[in-house]
Amino acid sequence: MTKKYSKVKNMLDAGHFVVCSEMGPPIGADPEFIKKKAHYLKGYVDGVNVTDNQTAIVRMSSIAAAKLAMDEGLEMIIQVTARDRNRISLQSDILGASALGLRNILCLTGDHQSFGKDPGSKNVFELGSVQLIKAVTEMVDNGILLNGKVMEVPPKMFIGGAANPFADPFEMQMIKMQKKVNAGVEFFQTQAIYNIEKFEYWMEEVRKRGIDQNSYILAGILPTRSAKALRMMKKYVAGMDVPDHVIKRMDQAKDKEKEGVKMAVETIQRVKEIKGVRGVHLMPVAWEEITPTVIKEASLYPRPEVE
Amino acid sequence: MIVAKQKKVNEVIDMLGDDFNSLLIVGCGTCVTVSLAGGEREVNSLAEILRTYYANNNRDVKIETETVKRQCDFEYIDQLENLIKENDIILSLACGIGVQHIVERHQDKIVLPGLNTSFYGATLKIGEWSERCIGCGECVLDQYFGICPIARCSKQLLNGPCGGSQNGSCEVDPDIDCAWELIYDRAVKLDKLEDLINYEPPKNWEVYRDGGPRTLIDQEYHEDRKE
Amino acid sequence: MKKIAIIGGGIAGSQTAAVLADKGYDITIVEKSDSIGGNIKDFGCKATDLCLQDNLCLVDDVFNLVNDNENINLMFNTRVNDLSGKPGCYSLGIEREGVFSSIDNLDYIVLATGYTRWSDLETGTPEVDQDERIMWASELEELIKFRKDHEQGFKLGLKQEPESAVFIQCNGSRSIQEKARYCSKICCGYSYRMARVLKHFYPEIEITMFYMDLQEAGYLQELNFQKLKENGIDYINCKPIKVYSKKDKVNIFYEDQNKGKKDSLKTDLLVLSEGVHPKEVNEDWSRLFNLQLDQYGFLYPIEAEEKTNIYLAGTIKGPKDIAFTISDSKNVAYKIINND
Amino acid sequence: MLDIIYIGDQIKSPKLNTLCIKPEALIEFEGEIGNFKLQVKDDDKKLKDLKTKYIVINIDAVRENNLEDTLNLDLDLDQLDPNQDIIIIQDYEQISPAVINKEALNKAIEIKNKLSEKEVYFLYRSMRFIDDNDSLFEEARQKGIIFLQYEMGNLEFIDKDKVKYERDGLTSELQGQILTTPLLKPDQRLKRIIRLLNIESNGNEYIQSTNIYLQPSLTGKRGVYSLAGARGPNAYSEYEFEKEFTLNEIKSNLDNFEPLTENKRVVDDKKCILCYTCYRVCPHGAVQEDKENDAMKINELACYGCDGCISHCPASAISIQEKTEQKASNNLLKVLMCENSADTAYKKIDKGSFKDLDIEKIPCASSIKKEDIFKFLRKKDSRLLILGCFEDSCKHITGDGRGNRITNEIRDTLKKLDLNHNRVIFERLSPRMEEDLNGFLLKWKEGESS
Repeated sequence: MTKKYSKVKNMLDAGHFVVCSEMGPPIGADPEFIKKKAHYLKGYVDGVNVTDNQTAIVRMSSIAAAKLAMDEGLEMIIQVTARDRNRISLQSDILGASALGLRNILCLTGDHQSFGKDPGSKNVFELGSVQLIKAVTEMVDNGILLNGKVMEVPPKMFIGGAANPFADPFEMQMIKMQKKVNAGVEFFQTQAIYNIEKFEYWMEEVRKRGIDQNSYILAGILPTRSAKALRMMKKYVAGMDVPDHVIKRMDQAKDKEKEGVKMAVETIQRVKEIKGVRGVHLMPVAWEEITPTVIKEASLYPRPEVE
Repeated sequence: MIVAKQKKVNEVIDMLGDDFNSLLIVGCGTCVTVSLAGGEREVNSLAEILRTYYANNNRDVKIETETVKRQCDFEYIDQLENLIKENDIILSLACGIGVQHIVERHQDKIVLPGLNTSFYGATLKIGEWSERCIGCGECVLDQYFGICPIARCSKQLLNGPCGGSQNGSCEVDPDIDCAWELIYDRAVKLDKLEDLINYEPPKNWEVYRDGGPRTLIDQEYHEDRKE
Repeated sequence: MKKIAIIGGGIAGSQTAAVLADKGYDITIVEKSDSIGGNIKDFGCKATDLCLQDNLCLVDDVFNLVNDNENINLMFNTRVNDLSGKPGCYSLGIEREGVFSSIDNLDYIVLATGYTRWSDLETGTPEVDQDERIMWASELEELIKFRKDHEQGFKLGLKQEPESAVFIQCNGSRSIQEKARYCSKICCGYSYRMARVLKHFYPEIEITMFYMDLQEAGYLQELNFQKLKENGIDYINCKPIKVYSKKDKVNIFYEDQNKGKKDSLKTDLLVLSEGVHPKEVNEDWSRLFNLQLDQYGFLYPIEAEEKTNIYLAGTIKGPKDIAFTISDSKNVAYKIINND
Repeated sequence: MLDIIYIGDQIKSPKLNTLCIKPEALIEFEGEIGNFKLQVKDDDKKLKDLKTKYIVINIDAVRENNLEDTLNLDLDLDQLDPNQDIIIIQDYEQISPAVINKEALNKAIEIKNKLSEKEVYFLYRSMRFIDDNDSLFEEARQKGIIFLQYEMGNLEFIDKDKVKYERDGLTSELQGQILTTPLLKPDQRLKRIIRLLNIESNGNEYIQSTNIYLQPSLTGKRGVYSLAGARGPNAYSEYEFEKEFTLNEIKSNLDNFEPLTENKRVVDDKKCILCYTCYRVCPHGAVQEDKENDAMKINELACYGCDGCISHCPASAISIQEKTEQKASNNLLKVLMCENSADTAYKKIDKGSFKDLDIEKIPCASSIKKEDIFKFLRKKDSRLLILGCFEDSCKHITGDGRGNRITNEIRDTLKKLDLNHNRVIFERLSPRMEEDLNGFLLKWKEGESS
């Protein structure tokens, strides 16, 4: 079945090197916040992720925020984590998102709530990411809910999943990635890449399994402007691999912002050369305004137009 | 066994309040004795701690102690009938089951919990226990080579590790083993990695307590209940 | 029961006696001073907040046992001056406060007269006697014996509390003089422990240790060179050329063997280690018991001790730390028991 | 009844009735000195029961080649290419024990003797001077072997025959046949033996050796000895002496085993719930399951009387047989002194100033019971001082730590009760610290304490 409703998908299908970005909704109910962010991303990116209570910190609902940004003319990708909702709630939200016109979804298990400000909350994790992908696929492709009920108007979604080249056990992560493909995933966004050698090796394994033939792989890029942030990520962010030489390089840099952009651009240029990588996913944390600069410097601007 | 931990003593004192003159501390001689929280030694220690506290605060409180084999069987609770009646408050050093079982027999008594019931676990070494089962009602250990992803994976994932697994550790705490690393290692050792490729559908939680509080009836002993 | 004379009431003699007395042997300890304990009496525990395993914990039990055991007869202020008889029936001629007598019908004799502390000032004689900042290890030992800072914190009691300290190893061992080419084995560990004690009470103190080679006997074996350095002690491989006593500091000139260059450093406290040296009395034993002396004056282990019924225990045979002395002495006792 | 069963390698032991078993052959183990019972599976997979008075664990450490594609110490000199230099690398990843240092020095000299035309480089992090290593080092230097000291960051393998060495700003590339010294690791079978025999081990899976009471070859368990690689890599340095000592000690005591304590510790089989806490607590491996009585039992000959089991039994099932009840004293100042440290020091001081203290000798700091301490603290203004040993010099191996832990729990509880937690203090002392003890007791009596 061909889907024409997702711009991201259309771009990928057309063979373009896709650029996605990310925005975190506000801790608060201010719609202007979203509009402002949408404004400076407009024209630079093909799709924008909206995080779903990222690192388990309460923020505006990703679907609501995505709708607001979409109205500003952006193509949105809603992130949906299985941490906070059971199967009833998850399916209902996805139906709602589709009804609002949102057309891309990234299905995630979600960071554990112990990372956030509410470690005392009760988690759900009734579904894992693979089961969530499978559930969305069934809803979209066959119009069937998890309980077997058939819908008259199924939702429309381009379905994505996450992949972490730096997580363990390597082989098991590969098996899980394959499971996601089997469950109906159409694109992957990867964890931020600092260890490019390891990423290259991972892509080789991905190609060996033919995963790149059955899904689109977007490489994660995380521009930073301080060695401290890199150290923090290395130490505290689950599944991050930040080699010491990267930290050393940032330490020694005089103009950290410039160096951060340079490092991001270099990574983009390297991953672009790797067979099977079909785009990049930029996720600057607390430095979202740098996205256009990175895209320009990486010669990815202007973005091609697709129907 | 059931692993429990004693409540902080100041919390116990707050819980007991000022409105009583006599207290019975009841220990439980099985699980919580082994998990070093509610056996005879703990009962006696707690009694002495409370006596010291009340003596130093000039309060006259009579404290008695007794430890029974199990507080989850009425027969043992009934052995304490007189003692329970004679005292104003009963402090149970059993898991939550024991506390409620005493309540069920003695509706007019204040029965308080002295322990925080933690989990079903195994002893790793002295003073260290680890959760191994949550009593989900439908065992899946056969599919995961004897390592339960529901009890031991922080996210209860049934289809593989999350992206936070690194160097064999869980993203929640490096001291927690990643259950999926353990499952993977076992699969490799048993040469059964291909068994993990199959998609595992969402679990049926109806048989867990999501289906409401559970009661187990063995029909063999309940001929009269047969329909 | 068989009768045994043990000459020397230090840890070696006492430990041998303790094992044998427990088996019911009739023991006489002949001690030239007025109490048992020997060299070990002078040492204090070096534990800081950690045990540094000087093994002194092990000795008091032994001494108490010896003092209390009715099978052990203690003869103080007594010297041995003669030996007669044959294996299984020896007689020891002794002198006690001018009175001569003998201990007869001895089945076995154990020689355990230990070592003497010895030092050598070949490295540009520092003014040990005049300068309170320069001291022998035994003098520092006296100062740090009462270490736990229950009062107003620990103080060494020098005119000026030290900001730096230097230890020079191998004074009296590894000497160019023919007398003491050997390694005393215990000083490296001993100085290290003292340095740790100083570090404990003066956390800011800078400590440098000059060494020839670090003998890793006993405790140091578990540590190795890398770990020693991790404790904030700087190690320089050489024996200093010259030491000067200056008004503000003690100056030390040296040539670093590893780096091959001359250098100097200043310190507030200079500690000179002392070596383990054979006692002169070993020569008497050699004559009296017909035993071989090695080139330095220690006694060679006796090859046919089960025939001569004369045994050597402890540092009379060469340098040993406390733990090794205790094990060696127990071993001597076991050999005697097994010989019966 | 055998005199000794060797687990691992046999040692020549004339006049003794001995047997040697492989570590993996041991199936079951129980009993105490003079009467250890072992179930062993022989090569035909038949089970048989053995009895022995003593056990000696003599299992070599495992040598692991440090890096692939390099030569190791047991190479045949004829394997060497006579046209290439030799690079010996010691201490890579892990500092080698003295025994390996010695072998490496000997090998270096051998190689230099054979290939005198070629350079022999010896890269090391630490020389282990023990025995005659220093003279070997001297000899090697005189023969022209080039010694280069490095730290882990200064050495880099470029190729299988090339290393980059950096020091004091100078970088040089060495080329030649590379020989690395092996890593010594505990034999994996040792873990199982430690578990089956229930003896203490150190964190590196070797049998504990840092405790001063466990010298030279003793384990925490009476009648069980450990030698060589079972004990740890450094134990090779005095291997010959330790062997001799072990055999002599065993030989000198083959019959009439006496208990080490006056009173027996007994388990009440009605109270015992078989939780194995005592088994896990006992530092001397003196506890075993008594299958006949469905309870644990304490082997009298193995027991050192530390009473750790009594204070730790959660069911209060263990007690001292025929113990005379302590008279309750009204003294507000109480001192519990470990008999192995503080009490030994106390014997040496003038007790005049301490007549008014209630001083009680205890077998080990681990024997203190929360229950008893709070009973004492019920008296207002009462204060308690607990004196235990330093770590590594506790006769009961882990007793000091347990004592300290129980004290901390008590202090914690006192804090939570808003009572002065400084009423209970734990201090470490050694038998040699009589002056410290004197000063400390005076200070404590005054009422000011750390």
